[in-house]
Amino acid sequence: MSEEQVKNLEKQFEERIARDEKIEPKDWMPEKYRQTHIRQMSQHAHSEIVGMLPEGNWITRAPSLRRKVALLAKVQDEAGHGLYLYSACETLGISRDELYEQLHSGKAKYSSIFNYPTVTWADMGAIGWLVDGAAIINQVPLCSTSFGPYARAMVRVCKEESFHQRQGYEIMIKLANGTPEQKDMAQDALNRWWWPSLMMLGPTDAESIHTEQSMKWKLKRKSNDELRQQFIDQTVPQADLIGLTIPDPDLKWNEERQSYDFGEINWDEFWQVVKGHGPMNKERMKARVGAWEGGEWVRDAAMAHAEKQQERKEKQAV
Amino acid sequence: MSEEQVKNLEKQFEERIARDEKIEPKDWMPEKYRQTHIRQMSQHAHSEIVGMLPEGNWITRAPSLRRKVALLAKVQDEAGHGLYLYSACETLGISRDELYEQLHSGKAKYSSIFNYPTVTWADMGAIGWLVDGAAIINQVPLCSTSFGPYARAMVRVCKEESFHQRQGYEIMIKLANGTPEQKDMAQDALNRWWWPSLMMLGPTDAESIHTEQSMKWKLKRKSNDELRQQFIDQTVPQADLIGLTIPDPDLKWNEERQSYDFGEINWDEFWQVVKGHGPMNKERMKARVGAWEGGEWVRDAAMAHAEKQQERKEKQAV
Amino acid sequence: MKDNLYKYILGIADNSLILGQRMGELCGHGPSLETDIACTNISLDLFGQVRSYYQYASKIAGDGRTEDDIAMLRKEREYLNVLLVEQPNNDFAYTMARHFLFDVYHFLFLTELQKSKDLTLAAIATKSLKEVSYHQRFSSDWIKRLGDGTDESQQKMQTAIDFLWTYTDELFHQTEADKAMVSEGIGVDVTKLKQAYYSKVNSILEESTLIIPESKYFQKGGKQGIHTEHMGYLLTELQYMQRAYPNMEW
Amino acid sequence: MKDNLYKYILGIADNSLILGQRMGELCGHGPSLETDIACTNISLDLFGQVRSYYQYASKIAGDGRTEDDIAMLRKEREYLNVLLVEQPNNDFAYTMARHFLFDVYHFLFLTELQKSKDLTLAAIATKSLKEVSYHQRFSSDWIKRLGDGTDESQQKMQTAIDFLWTYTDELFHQTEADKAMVSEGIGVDVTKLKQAYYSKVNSILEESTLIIPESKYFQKGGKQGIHTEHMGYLLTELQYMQRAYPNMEW
Repeated sequence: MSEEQVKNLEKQFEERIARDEKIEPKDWMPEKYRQTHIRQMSQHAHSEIVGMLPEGNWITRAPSLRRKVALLAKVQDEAGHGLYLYSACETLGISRDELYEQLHSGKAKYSSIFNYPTVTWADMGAIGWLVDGAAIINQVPLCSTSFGPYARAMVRVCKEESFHQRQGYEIMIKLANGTPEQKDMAQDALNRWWWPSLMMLGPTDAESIHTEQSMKWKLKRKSNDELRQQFIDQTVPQADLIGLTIPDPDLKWNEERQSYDFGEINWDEFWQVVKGHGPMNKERMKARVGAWEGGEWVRDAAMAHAEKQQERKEKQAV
Repeated sequence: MSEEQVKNLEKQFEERIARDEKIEPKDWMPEKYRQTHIRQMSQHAHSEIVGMLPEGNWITRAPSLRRKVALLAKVQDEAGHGLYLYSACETLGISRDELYEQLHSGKAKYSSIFNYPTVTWADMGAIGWLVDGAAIINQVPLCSTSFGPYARAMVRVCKEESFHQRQGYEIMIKLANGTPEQKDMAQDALNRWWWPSLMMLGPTDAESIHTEQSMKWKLKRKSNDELRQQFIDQTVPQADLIGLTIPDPDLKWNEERQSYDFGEINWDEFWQVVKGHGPMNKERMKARVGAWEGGEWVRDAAMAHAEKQQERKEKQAV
Repeated sequence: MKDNLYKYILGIADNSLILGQRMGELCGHGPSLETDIACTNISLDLFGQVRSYYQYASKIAGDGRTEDDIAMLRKEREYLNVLLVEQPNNDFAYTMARHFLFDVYHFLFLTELQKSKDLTLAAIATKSLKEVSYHQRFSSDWIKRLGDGTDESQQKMQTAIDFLWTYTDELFHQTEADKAMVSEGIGVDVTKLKQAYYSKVNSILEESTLIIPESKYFQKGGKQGIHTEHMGYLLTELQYMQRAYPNMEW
Repeated sequence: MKDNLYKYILGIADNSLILGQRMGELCGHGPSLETDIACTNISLDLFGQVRSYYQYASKIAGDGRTEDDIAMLRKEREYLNVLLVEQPNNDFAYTMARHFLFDVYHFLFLTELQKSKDLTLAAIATKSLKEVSYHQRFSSDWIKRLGDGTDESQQKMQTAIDFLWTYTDELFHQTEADKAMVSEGIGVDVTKLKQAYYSKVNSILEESTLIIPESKYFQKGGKQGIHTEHMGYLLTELQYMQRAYPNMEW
């Protein structure tokens, strides 16, 4: 293709997006669009999969059968999200094995929040309430992103996430209204998850890359700082409602902005965790790589069995 | 050596034993004596080592620090017994590796009692009281057996075992005098360990092999049935004293014999367990073989390191 | 009667509880995302069943104990599950073999339990049967895949089947509560399921090119609350929160 | 003062408790009978120390809680051990590396604690020091054997050291209780041990032909009761009997 032809295609492509048309896998797209989507969608998929671990940590110890069932269902949903996000990636011509390889080698990232340990049962509440809460704020705009498979996956993901978020908040309500020990447990979880949740919404705009292009492709509609403010403004009243205290002495309602002012985020910690030195980075990768390598003989067997079955069928057909 | 010379040596050998002289590793001995001692001492050693597992099972869950310390010390003693019994075997020209190989392949036996699971904390009491109790009855006569290293090892073993036995009984006393739950736990343990402990003293005399020869070599002084009777007569009053009931409806004091009559032993169960089909046979072997195979690289490294050190020393000497 | 019914329900429920707990351990650690989802789903089904049973048991007991009290606050010696379901997830072959050997029984059992005169139990059975039918398909498929897969997988599956085989016979042991409930037309006579069980199991093993074990010796004890040494550790986790924070709501 | 002393004792005791528990897990599963005996012995030493500390803590608290209550009935967030000691026995290299990295600290710490104005602590330190001197020799020897052994053992030991290294820095963090006790002449200023620690550790690693890790990033949290996910499981076992059978004597 001549350079001009490419330019022309690119123009048409950008116009389609501007008209809010969906891009489908078979459509022509710029290589950078493809790569950016693989990167973002797989990062999202990996986050779902790695995100199963901190919650999976409490399945065997859930305090009641009802909570155990709900937690299992939630973790299953996350695996499901992972599954259709990987599928969406695969429509762009990359295999699941390649995606796993990127995760396991550290080339691909996943949400840093999952590198914190789940220390008490209340963390199941805090994760649902705060982490899923922040995730929704990140993801809702993606329901109308330009790439069709991603947008459609996001509609389903957001619906389920919002259920998880309510479920998490409900755990916190129960604890906050419980015995003093339970209330302490809830407050402690909020203390530990608050700042990492704020960091989840990404580096400050000043340090954020990819933003302009992403805006154009509708991969992003608001800046990280705007999303963070939205999250805070939404969450603080929820904490107030159940009598928990946000662990930020600088947090204050700003009448003028009609928004909360808040304290400084420890970006050193953020970058330490992103770079692989968070409390649980090594353990998370060990668990994922361990599952993958330990399961190789199983996948090989399934493949071998399928081939044998196929051969038998063919022989019978002869 | 001529046949006559051998006969002569054998005669002298038997006379030495009859005079209560100790046979030492460097002394001449009939091959069968050597083999019998390797078999019995290694079986004894293996029993100590495998016997660490059912008790080891409660170390992390011991109910108090005092009990945890005592249990650790006991298990350590058992490892120590294993160690000097293996050493005694080695004096007869067999290596520890060969002995392990016999254990792991199932060629060598160990006491069947260790193929029962330790289900509750009270089992730590019952094992000390009953299993060590029965072991002592088996072993005390061995303190004056003919083979010197075995006899000397047994003196030490018996001293420690008798400490363990008291310690076990003391656990039972505490439980029997405790809450109803604790008393139930103690009774339940006695119910489960009583019959296996009786079986520990070996098959009935009618089915027992090796006995005559063993008597001559002082490897045995009383028959299995005599030892069993001794164990029962000694243990029943101990149970009475702390208000526990021996789980045998046929148990009755026989005024004439000045001994207890007791019910029939389920020898089918005995043979099932001896043949490797007890509740924990597979698990015990899996644990031992797993430790051995899993530790191979460690032992190899230790060897390699020692060789390197040796080489360095030699080089320096040059 | 009440006491026997209560014990009878526990005998059923505890199997699903302990098996569900074992499956729950795997979450996020399975050999593929699809198996992770399936195992989590199976665990979920089992805990769902468990809740119905214990809620009913709680009603029968009528002493104020809730489903959670019954599930999580008994002593080890009071759990009545068969030894099979408490066996650990040594590897995926063990996990699937354990499940398969239980599923075939579970399916036959629930099919009969549907006819119980006790309408609550019959209703739980009917609801559960659909789920268990899927479990059985899932685990049977994996027996076939691993049995008739690679040499390595075949060997691993054979090892698992051989190991777990000795725990199958206990499924067909009748307890006192069983006998009482059978005579009331409430319980299932498990002794009558044995033939259909081994016939089904054997046919799948054969199809999977696996050798049917020939052991004459079997293990038992679970139904009397005498468990293997694995059970205690499973319970430390299952019960931790209820023990550490007694009498609280979650 | 009382509160700080109590916390200070727990900070010391919890390290030995959790490490002792980890060593106790290995009983009967070590690579050789000799190491089994040594590991059991070390566990025994540690629990012995633990009892002295908690008995003293119990006296200081003066609220009727016994050594066992303090050892086994706290919530996870109330255990103050460093993260290092709770790391699991992944393999024998991890076990020995964890022990070594703690022993070198432990030895330096107790040497200083002997000079404490608190005579009980000083006496426990003196008694423990003999034991810990043996622990340090034992674990150092294994670092050398495995580091300078075969290629496989060297690689395993290097992996273990690399993994555990990030938990070493926390040993030298001062808590509020630390500061208060240092100012009273009771506590040890751990910040002053750091140099001697790394100098000793590094020299052993070098002698063992191992690479000294160069991480700039370290983990912390244990001293504030924020533990890794391994801790919860360790506690389910440690606490099981005390939780399941409350207020009983054993």
